[in-house]
This record gives sequence, C-alpha cells and structure tokens, in this order.
Amino acid sequence: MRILVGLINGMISGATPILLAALGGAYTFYAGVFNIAMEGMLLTGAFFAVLGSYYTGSWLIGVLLAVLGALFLALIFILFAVVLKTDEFVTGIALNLFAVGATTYMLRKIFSVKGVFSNAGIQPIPSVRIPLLEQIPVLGEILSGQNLMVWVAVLATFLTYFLIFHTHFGLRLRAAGYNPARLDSSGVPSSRMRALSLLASGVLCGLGGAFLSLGYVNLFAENMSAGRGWISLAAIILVNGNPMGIALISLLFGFSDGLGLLLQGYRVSAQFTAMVPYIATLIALYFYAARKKKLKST
Amino acid sequence: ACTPAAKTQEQPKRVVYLINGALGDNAFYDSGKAGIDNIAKQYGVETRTIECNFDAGKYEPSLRAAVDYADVIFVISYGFEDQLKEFADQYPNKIFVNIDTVVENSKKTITSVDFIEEESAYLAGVVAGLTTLDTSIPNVNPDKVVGVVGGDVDPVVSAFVFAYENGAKSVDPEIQVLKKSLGGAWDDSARGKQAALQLYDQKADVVFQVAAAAGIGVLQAARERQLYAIGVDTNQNDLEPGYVIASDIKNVGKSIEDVYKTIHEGTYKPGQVLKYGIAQGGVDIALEAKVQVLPQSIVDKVLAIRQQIVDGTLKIEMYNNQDVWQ
Amino acid sequence: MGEACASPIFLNFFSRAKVMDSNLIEMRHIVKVYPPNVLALDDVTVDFRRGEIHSIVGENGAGKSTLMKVLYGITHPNSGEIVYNGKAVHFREPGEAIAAGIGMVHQEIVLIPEYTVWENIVLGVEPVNWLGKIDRRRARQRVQQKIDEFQFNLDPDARVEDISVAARQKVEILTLLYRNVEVLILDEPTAVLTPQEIPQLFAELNRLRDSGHTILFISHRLEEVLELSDRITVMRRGKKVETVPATETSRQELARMMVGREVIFTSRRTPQHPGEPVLQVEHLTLREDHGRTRLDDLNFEVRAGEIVGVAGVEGNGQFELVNTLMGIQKPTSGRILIHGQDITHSDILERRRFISFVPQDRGKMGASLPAPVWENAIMTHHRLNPQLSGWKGLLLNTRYARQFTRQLIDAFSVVLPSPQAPFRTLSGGNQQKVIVGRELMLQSDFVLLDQPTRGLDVGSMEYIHDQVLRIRSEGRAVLMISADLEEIFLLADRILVLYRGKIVGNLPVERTNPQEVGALMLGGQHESP
Amino acid sequence: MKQKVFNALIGIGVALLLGAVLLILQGYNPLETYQALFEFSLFGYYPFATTLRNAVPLVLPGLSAAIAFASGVVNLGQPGQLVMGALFATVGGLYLDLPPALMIPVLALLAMLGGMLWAGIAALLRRFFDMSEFIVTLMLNMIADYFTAWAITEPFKDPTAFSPMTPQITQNGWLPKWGEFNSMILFMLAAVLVSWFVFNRWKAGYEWRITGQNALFARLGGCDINRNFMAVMLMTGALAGLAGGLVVMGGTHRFIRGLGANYAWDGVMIAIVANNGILATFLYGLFFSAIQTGALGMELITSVPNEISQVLQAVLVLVIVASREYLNTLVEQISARRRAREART
Ligand SMILES: Nc1ncnc2c1ncn2[C@@H]1O[C@H](COP(=O)(O)OP(=O)(O)OP(=O)(O)O)[C@@H](O)[C@H]1O
Ligand SMILES: Nc1ncnc2c1ncn2[C@@H]1O[C@H](COP(=O)(O)OP(=O)(O)OP(=O)(O)O)[C@@H](O)[C@H]1O
Ligand SMILES: [Mg+2]
Ligand SMILES: [Mg+2]
Repeated sequence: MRILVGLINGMISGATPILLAALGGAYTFYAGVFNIAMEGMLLTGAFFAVLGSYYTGSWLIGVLLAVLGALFLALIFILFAVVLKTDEFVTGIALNLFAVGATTYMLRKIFSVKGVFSNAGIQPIPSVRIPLLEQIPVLGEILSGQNLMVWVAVLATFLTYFLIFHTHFGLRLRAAGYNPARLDSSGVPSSRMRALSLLASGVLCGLGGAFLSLGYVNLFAENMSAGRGWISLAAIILVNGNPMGIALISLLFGFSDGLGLLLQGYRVSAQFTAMVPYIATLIALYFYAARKKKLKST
Repeated sequence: ACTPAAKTQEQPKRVVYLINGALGDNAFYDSGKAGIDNIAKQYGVETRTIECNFDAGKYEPSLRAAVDYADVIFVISYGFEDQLKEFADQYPNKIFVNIDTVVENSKKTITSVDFIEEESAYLAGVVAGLTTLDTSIPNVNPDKVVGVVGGDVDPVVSAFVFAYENGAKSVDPEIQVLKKSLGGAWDDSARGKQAALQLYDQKADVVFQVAAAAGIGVLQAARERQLYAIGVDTNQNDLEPGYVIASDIKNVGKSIEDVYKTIHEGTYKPGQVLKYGIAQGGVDIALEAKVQVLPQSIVDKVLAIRQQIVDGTLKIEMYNNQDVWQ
Repeated sequence: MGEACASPIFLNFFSRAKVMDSNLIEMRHIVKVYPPNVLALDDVTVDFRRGEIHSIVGENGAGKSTLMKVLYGITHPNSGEIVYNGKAVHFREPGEAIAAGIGMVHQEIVLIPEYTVWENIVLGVEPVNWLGKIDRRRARQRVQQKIDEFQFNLDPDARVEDISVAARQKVEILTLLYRNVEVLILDEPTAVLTPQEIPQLFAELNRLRDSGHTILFISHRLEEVLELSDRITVMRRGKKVETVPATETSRQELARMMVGREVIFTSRRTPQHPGEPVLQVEHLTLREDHGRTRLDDLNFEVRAGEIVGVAGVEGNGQFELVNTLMGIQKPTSGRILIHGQDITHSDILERRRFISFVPQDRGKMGASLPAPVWENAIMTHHRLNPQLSGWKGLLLNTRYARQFTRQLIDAFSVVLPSPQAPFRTLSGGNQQKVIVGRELMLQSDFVLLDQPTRGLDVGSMEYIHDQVLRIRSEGRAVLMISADLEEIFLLADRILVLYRGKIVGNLPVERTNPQEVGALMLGGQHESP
Repeated sequence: MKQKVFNALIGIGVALLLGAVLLILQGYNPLETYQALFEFSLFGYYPFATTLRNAVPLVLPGLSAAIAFASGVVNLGQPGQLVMGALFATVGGLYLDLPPALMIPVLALLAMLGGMLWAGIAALLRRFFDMSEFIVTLMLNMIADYFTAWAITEPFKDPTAFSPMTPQITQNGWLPKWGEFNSMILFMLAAVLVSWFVFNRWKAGYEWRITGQNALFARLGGCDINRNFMAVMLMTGALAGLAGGLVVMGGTHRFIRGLGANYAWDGVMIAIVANNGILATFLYGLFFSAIQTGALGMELITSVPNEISQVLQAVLVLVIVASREYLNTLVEQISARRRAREART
C-alpha cells in the first residue's frame, strides 16, 4: 500500500516539471513555432529559483526570478527566431547549449561551487496540507501534502486549455499556426502571437524549473533538467499540443519513471529499468499514430 | 638519498590535477582539488585543473596538454588508463600519480594511490545496521531494513555496496539491504530523491548514498521522511542537520598532499602502490554532527570496530567483482 | 477590446452627397521592386473615387496585385505616396489599413479551414467578456446580422473546409464588411466562380456600392469588367497604361492595351475524327469510410485524337478524379484502363509510362521551386529514359540531362536566365512552359491536363493552347480539367460535367452552350435533346 | 558560392567579436584567449592533427544529419546510432580475429551496420505504423545510451577495470597512426567524398534532394518515396554508426562510459549551421572541432573555464546563422533599392 502511494506520489512529482514545460511548449506549438528550448528554459529557471530563494530567503521571489530567467531565454529566442528570422531549430539548440554553459558558469561565479549547490538557506516551495482530506487513508495521503507547484501545474493545465480554446487570445494563437497570412490580413500581426507564445512558454518553463530546484528537491545541480525538456517536446508532438493529453503523457512518464526504479527490486538491471519511460513513450506514440491513422481514413 | 644534493635537484614548478569527471561533486574530485590548492599555497607551485567531464574525446588531448604544461601530474584516470600508461612510458621523467585506482605502466613510473573504500563502507554498514535495530531512535521502525542508492553499477560503487552490506549483516544477519542504482544519472538529484523515497517506503530506516550530486537528493529525502541517510566522500553530516547520521569519507586531498610532500623532500619513489585505508587516514567514517542523532552507545560500538580495523585485528573482505545488486 | 468601432459609413453618406466624385484615394508615383530585382510597379499614378466600382485589368505580373498590396499595407513601396480621404497615409500593416476603412480580399483566398465561418470573420475583433472569453452568442449573432444586412446566404457555424469556393469568397468579403470598411479591394474574385455565381457576386457588389462603399476590382475577364465597372485602369508590365470610363471602351481595345497587340478570341480548333479509346474509366467510385462519396460511379472514355474537357465547380470531384487517375488515392471500386490494360492498382511510376500529367499547382505538384530548372526538366524522364542514367543505372548522366533540358527549352521557347537558375526565378508562364514541355516530351498517348493555363496571361495561354491542339492532331488522347468554361469551349471536343462526384453531363461541344453547362455545374437537370 | 563563403566568414567574424565582448565582460583578455584557442587547435603539428581527429565524430554525424534533413527525413537519432555503431565495432573487435587488412574494414562495416540497425528500427516504425521518426529517434537515443551502458557493465565488461568499459579490442582492429595523424581522418574524408558523390551524382541522390524540397512532386514524378526514405535512414544511420566505430578503433580502442558524450548533437547542430550542405558541413565541422580542441588551451593558459567556451559556442552558432541569413536579405534589399532608384529617374 505504502509503496503504491509512494509510486503515485512519485508519478505526480515526476510529471510536474514535464507537464509545466510541455504546457509552455503547447503555446508555441499552436503558434507554429518549433520550440526546442524548453530544456534550457527549465535549467535556467531552476538556477534562478535557487538564486532568488537563497539570497532573499523567500521562495516566492525565487519562483519570480525563475520565471524572469526563463523569460530572458525566451526573449533571446524571440530576438533571433521571430525578429531576425533565424532558423528556429538552430536557435533552440544554441539556447540549450547556452543555458548549460551559463548556469554552470554563474554557479561557479556566484556560489563558487561546481556541480551542486545545496544549502539550508534555500527556502523550498511549501507543500499544501489539506486538513480534513488528510484523514482519508490513501486518497488523503495523495491529495494532501503535495507541493504547491503541483497544484499550480494542475491549474495551469486547465488555464492553458481555457486560453487556447476559449479566448480570443487562443483563437489568434492557433490562427498564427494554421495560417499566419490570414491572421496578418485580419489586422493581428502573426509575429506578435509567435512572440507571445514564446513568452508564455518562458513563464511555464520557469515555473517547471522552480519546481525542480525548490519543489521536489531543494538544490541546484548542473544540468539538473536532465532531458526533461526533450520529453516534454515529445509529449507535445505526441498529442498535438492538447493540454489534457499532455497532462496524461506527463503522468504516464512520471509513473513509468518511478516504476522503473521500483522494478530494480526484481532482478532487472538498472539500465533497463531506466529505459522504461522512453519505451513507454514509444508505446504511447504507437497507439496515438494508430488512432490518427483511423481518424484520417474516416 | 634524502640529502642536500636531493634538495638542490630542481623542484617541480607546475602541477596539473587531471580528472576524468568534473569538479563539484562536493566529494571525491573536490577533496582532491583541496589538496592541490594546499600544495599551491604551501609550496608556491603553479597548479591547474583539467576536467574531462566524462567526455572520452578529451582524455588524450588533456593528457597531452598536461605533460606539455606540468612536471607533476595527479590524475584520476577512470576510463583512460590505457592512454595514461602510454604517456607515462613516453615521458619517464615526469611524475605521474594516479589516484584511486592501480595503474601499472611497463616502465613502472606511475605511482598509484589506492583507497580501501571497503573499510569505511563497512563501517557505514555497521552504523546503518545498528540504527535500524534501535527503535528508540525517532521514527525507526521495527523492520530490519536498510538501503543504499548508487549512482551507477560500476565496480567502485559495487565495492561500496558490497562492504556496506557486509557491515550491516555483521550487526545482524537478518538485516535486509535494499539497493537502487540510478543507472549513471549522477547529476539527476530528483531521481536520487525518488529512489531514496522508494527505499523508505519499503521500510528502510537508513539509506546510504553513493551517488555524488544525485546523492544530495537522497539526503533531502531523509529530511522529508524524517528518517536517516549516510553521506559519502566528504563529511555531509551537516548538510541536512539531524538526518545525516554519518558520512563515509574519502580523503583524496590528504593523499595528494602526502605524496607531494615526498616529492618535495626527494623521498618520492615512482611505481609504488600506496594503500590508503583508515589507518593511513585515506578513508574514514565521520559520526560527529551539529545535531547528534546516534546514541552514544552506537557511536562507541562503531568506534570500537573502527579501532579493530586500524589495529588489523579485523580484516575487511575486499570487493572482487561479485554481483552485489540482487 | 474586440468591439468594432462605430461605422464610418453613415458619415460617408453625408460627405458623399457633397463630394460625389472627388478622389477618395490617390496613389502617386508608386515604385515597387521585389528583391532582388523584380520591378513590379514602375512609377504608377492612379486615383480612385468615392463610391465607384473601379476595375484594374492587366496580364499576369502586370502589377495589379502588387499595387493593391501596396495600398493595403502588405508590401511597402520603394517610393511614391498614397493620399486617402485628403491626407497622406502610410500603412505599416493591413491592420492599419482596415482601421482606416480599407479592406482587401486576396487573389488566393486565405481563410482558416479548421475554423468555422464566424470564427474566421471575427478573428482579430472578437467580442469577449471580461475574462477574455469569446462571447460566441454575441459573435454569431453579429455575423448573422451582417449576413442578413447584405443578403449573403451563409451558415455562420459551417466549418470553412466544408463550404464551396464561392461561399468562402463571401466569407472573405463579409470579414471586411464586419470591420465596416468603406473601400473593398477584390483581387480576381471571379476566377473561381461559375457563370451562374458571377451575377450573384455582381449584384452584391452593386448593393455595396449603393450603400456607399468604394470597390476596387481586379480581373482578367474583360466582358465582366465592362459590365460591372464605372471606370477601368489598364496595367502592363508594371506600368499604368490608362484609366478609362467603362462606357467609353471595348473588350478589343482593353485587350490591345493589356497585351500591346491584337488578340484573337476565336477557337483555332479544326474538326477531326477521334480514333481508338485510350483511357477507359469504368464505374470509378471513391467513398470515404464514413460514407461521404467523392467519386460516384464514373464511366467515360477518352479516344485518340480527342480532347475531353471536364467542367465543374471546384470541389465536385476533379481533385479526386486526378488523384485516382494518378494513383495518389486508391478508388473504392471501378477500373481504370489504358489501351485496354488495367492500371487501377499499379503504382505511380507504372502509370507514368502511359500518362503525361500537367498538375494545376506548379509549386505544389508540378515542380520543385528551389531546384535548378534542369533538375525539374528531367523528372520522370530520369526513370523512363535510359540515356539519362549512367554507370549501371546508378549514376545520373548529367551531361545528357543538360542537353535534354536544352532541347526542351528550345522546343517550347522557354525564356530563362540559365538552366542552372532556380525554378522559382522563372516567370509563371515560363514555369508552366517547362512543365508542359517536360510532360509532352514523355510521348505518352494519354495526357491529363489539370487547369493547364490557370494564372497565365493571354500570351502564355495562347501558346499552351496551341500545344494542346498540336498533340490532339498527333492523335494523343487529352483529358483537360478546367474551371474556365471559355477555355473548355475553346479546346474540347466533348465536355464532361462533374457535380457532387457524379458525371451529370457528357456533351459533344457543338451540341451545347456555356449556359447549359453552367446550369449542370450547379446541379441543374440537363435537358438532353 | 563565393557569396556563401563571404557570408560565412562575415558571420564567423561577427560571432568572434561578440565572443570577445563576452570575454571582456567576464574579465578575460580576448586576444590572449583567442591566441591560446588557436595555438591549441591549429598552429602546430600536434594541435592540428588533434583538431582533425576530433573533427571525425563531429563531421560524420553532421553529414548524417545534413543528408537526412536535405532529403526531408527528420533523423535526429545520430547520438544513438553513434553509440550503437561503437558497440558493434567493439564487440566485433573483441570476438573476431582477422589480419589488420581485413579486421579494420570489417569493424568499420560492423559499425555502420550498428548505426543502420538503430536507424532502421525508426524507419520501420515510421513505415509500418507511421510513428513520427522525429520522436522515435529521440527516444531511441536515450534507449541506446542505457543499452550500451548495460552492455559495458554486464555482458562485455572488463572485469579488471574500475569503471564500466569493455576490454581493449584486438590490436589488429586499431587504426594505424602516422606520427600524430590518425588514419581515421582518411575514413572521414572518404565518407565526405562518398556522401557528396551519392547525393549529387547518383539518381538516388537526385530523388532524395527533390523529395526533400517537394515530396509530392517527386512522388508524382515516379520516385519511390518509401524506398528512398528507407535508404536515407539507413545511409545516415550508417554514417553516424561509422563515427562511433572510428572513435573506438582510432581512439579509445574500447567502449568506455561517456564515449560520444555529445559529439552527435554537435553534429546535428553543425549540419544546420551548414544549411545541410555536405561540403559546408565538413568545413564547419573542422571549425567547431578547432573551437572545441582549442577550448582546452583556453582553460590551461588563460584558465577560462570550460563553461565559457560552451557559451562561446552557443553564441557562435546563433550569430553565424543569424548574420548569414540577415546578410542575404540585406544584399537583396540593397540591389532592390538601386533598381527602384533607376526606375524613378
Ligand atoms: N519569387 C520570385 N523570385 C525572384 N524572381 C521572381 C519571383 N517571381 C517572379 N520573379 C521574376 O519576375 C518576373 C515576372 O514574373 P511573372 O510570373 O509575373 O512573369 P509574367 O509577367 O507573368 O510573365 P509570363 O507571362 O511568362 O507569366 C519573372 O521573369 C521572374 O524572373
Ligand atoms: N513576393 C514576390 N517576390 C518576387 N517577385 C514577386 C513577388 N510577388 C510578385 N512578384 C512579381 O511582381 C510582378 C507583379 O506581380 P503581381 O502579383 O502584382 O502581378 P499581377 O498583376 O497580380 O498578376 P496576376 O494576374 O498573375 O495576379 C510579377 O513579375 C511577379 O512575378
Ligand atoms: Mg495578382
Ligand atoms: Mg505570370
């Protein structure tokens, strides 16, 4: 029982950063921007979260700084990909490279450590305990005591869904992806929507990064995004950017990740258990592709 | 020939610390760096550190750069032992000191510093075993379970796990040791934390981390669960005060300083294998912490066993490629 | 936000009264060069009056669209000024033009197929609540209101991908009316309409004019221009030739001003007896899984030395007919035979041994724009013509490829910088000549032409037509799909009319007329004699 | 062509300037730094040889990516294909025993086979379940990474080693060296030439190019799209795999942890910077190899940390591409303005 609960909690906290990043990517996906800089934005967010939290002693400012940090990357992306019309793929790859180098460098410059900065002075993002629910055996243990950012992610999922499919912002955003010429000729510059979508993904990746370094664990480690940005990209493409689908895939990923670790108890080599999430993603892709095929044929 | 003559033979001017990985593990590599910095202070030599960041493409050029630059090279050569041997043979009058593994070149010029991790890891196991049995310690459950999280499944980590398990079982053969490996994700502390959480869910009271940066996640898991962890390589007892009950220390810096001292005094002999166990101060267990969790009784027991090891009355079984992960 | 501002039109009623035929818009000395060096507008000066329908005619590439795009703020002139409502304006983007009351419907319709009609229309000026949530009820009702006001019959909730081309055009116009523009620019709106739909459009335009709108109308079709407009401006090769009142000119004169020489509008087709059937289509049916029938039991044949024209409003099965003939889509049932040989299930390359194919969209299906001309010229030949392959069929014989391209260029008098030049840098007409040449040089007995002269000017059009007639006289079988009835009557021996995937008419050209065919295209019954 | 070279040079120039600004801001002397950079990468016999050798695992994956992208195939699996190639070559080198004259080509072929296999999986998944090769190759990268890690820690591990690695492959499989010049360079040159030839002179290459530019046109023109897709996947997989094999045969002589750490991604990056041109990929590959090799010198002489050279690379990539494209439009606009002026007068 405890193990199951642990697995579910593991799933949730494993899914959160991916979910946040992927939601960010969803905006750019609909706006027709090929954004692979989520990895870098996560990492930058994680770093600035720790920076802010450590120096001000307030996790809130940490989160704020995380968002600003990721936004900074988004701005560079906008400058090159939207303004100077540089290839989006190059911009993304370069930004990821840049993020790794820059965070590592600042880590050394500011905290004069390399690798990990972990310190009691880093204020973590609090977790939310729900008085009455707590009592309920399993459900309580899951719903209560989750990190605040987990609930933010849940909120973000629905908010994103609402924004993209029910507001004029969303209508224009998707128009920018479907047919920028139309959007331009109806008086809304599509480049503006592309820029906005990048800013949105900056904000969300910033939050995701903050969760990595102030939520789940309470430290910054070089390259701690550890490929989560790429997973979120896969999740987005997998479900064509649909926020609900993204949430699902992220959970699937978080779950299989924990499951992998658990399987080690049962004579499976660590390397194979570590593959589980990626294989799970492939399987998901298989079913998704099959479904799309059916839809197309009908 | 420790005479003025030896003294007059020109002193080394430049020292390189060449590591396969990267600084910042709060541990192994960093402790070596500390030693290097002390050398620089003490003897006023120029020192440089070359990190290869585990990038195989960098090993040979780095070695080349090192021999071009320095006359003494302290090297942590996981992964490029072969190239190291070649270079050592090519440059017999440069001093190569290989840390943490035994590398022997045909000209026998490489001196190796070999740490006996098993001794300290064994003590870590003892600490864990005694702790899980002592239900008087807050939150310790009656089940006799302890855990360990390794960054990878390579021989070095396996050696730790092997001795740790022996130590724990020496306390009570019924103690069960659960293991998790991060399969090489040394820098993914979130993963490290999740692994530890799973161990705690499986009733472990103490988790030993052998996972560098990812290991910090393990320590934080301990705090979250109000349970206990054992640190590695440096004294991490105060990283999460009250939850890190001990640390398995590997004092790379000391060994480097010792060896350099001999070089400075001209007593250095190439081609040796220097064993650094507890007795030599190469490895050790640190039990003192700001927030002391271990009852004195346990501390005493552990120190007693430590003493036996120092005296040589207790021989610790060395790791020898057994499969320790099941 | 999103609330469209109070209509300027009422104001205009009063102003209109006093300044009846004052100039609403003056474009002075406009020069536009597209990078690197396409001189699209060469010092053009023209004025448009309030409340008139002003047509602009000219060959392809004469600069009509560019002129309008400059006015609309899509492209920016290198020099020249625009005066609107008495003051100099300079629109940086269409949004500003719209805000000022000028709207444009593009030559190639730009709508979002995935969106509904009302979503397309309100895009950019959506009525929203305080949350930014789109107020669907209000939006729909506003759109409906406009639809009623101007008597367009449209379903605001239909998805654009499901409605006819004519309807899409209405959506485009409505989008502008919804924004209360006073000047409407329509770039070749009739190109995609049937003879029956055009009067409807004109009626709507006249109504708009009477309600105080100014309409700038671009077209190739001279007679309709004469019928509709108050004044007509003729352009040629980026220069304005002249602006004349519609009442004081004629089709012949306009054509001469456009092309710079006399143009013959009569068919040069000589009677000829068709031979053996080359293409036979039997019970060809294409049904999509959820029941929608795209092709409904087609039966017809094309004989040697015969040109069969396929008439029909776009989206009635032409696309699917081409796809099934070419093997892009597999038919649900039925057979396709060439020379009696069943090719229903053979792959594309197999078919290409028998079929020459000129697609309707040069850029999408007919060529690779970035590739050099010669690489476009040898496509398909590289598979069928052994001389093009070198060592063991692995290598490409580039020397022969260039020689081959030369032949094509000479045989079809293509004008181009060099065979190495990127295909995109060729003019539309020359691009089409290369494609037609490539296909006709395949020497296959069956030739499938899909809109072979779409978007070509009179000169290129004449040339292509001559080629089509030539291969007819060579005794090849031609199936020509065209939205342009004039062209079909000019060339075809027999006319197939497609309606909702059915063949609703199979008429010898000499025993029918555009009116009848037009009626059939719209689903009217065909009264056989 | 000349225009291209010119733009590239301008781009590099601007990038280096920006890099210098960056260095000054961080309190380093740009001149010294750049000098060290090039002393350790170009000036001198050993540095140059090293640069060439380090270029191999950049250029080959680069070629792989370039050909794939130019043919409209989104093969991002170079990292995985590289390590699989390395593994195959290693295993071959462990268990086969042939004279060098045979051993070396055989191992090279094995390496290509490994890459092809890994790319082939993605190709088949795309072909039969139309699963986007984009995601599949990305996931396969991770899987290959763990798979090889397993292979060298369990079945093929060197029991005497202290970290996960295989034993050394037989001497016969080692690539010969002439002084500092490692013969893997020859393989690279050969690969470049072959790639160029296939892509520009073969009928297949012609069809790939056209397909990459306009798939529908190629299909209607009678090209066998599916077969071409498969062929491109396999060929690009082979190129990436070969890179892995060469790293083993010419460098480490065994599969060690962290082999091919980030070559392949750099390769992809280089391909895009080179606009998927084959020769351009080769040249940019050399350039980035020089930067990376020289970075070591910066660390040693001016103690500029390795991160900085990472940042520097990012800046290089962005600025080179950006300024190159910006320059093109600029040139066109200038000529347009001239034309317009003529028209007015
Ligand atoms: N996208 C483009 N890039 C570069 N040059 C172009 C482009 N489009 C057109 N041109 C140039 O503009 C010139 C005119 O193009 P256009 O298609 O209008 O020719 P045209 O006047 O229609 O002649 P034709 O009657 O043969 O179609 C062409 O000669 C071509 O070189
Ligand atoms: N984006 C562009 N880039 C380069 N040249 C262009 C571009 N758009 C148009 N041209 C060229 O500018 C000239 C004028 O084009 P424009 O579209 O105004 O002609 P048009 O009169 O509208 O012809 P059509 O009847 O085919 O619409 C042509 O030579 C065309 O090829
Ligand atoms: Mg036009
Ligand atoms: Mg044209």
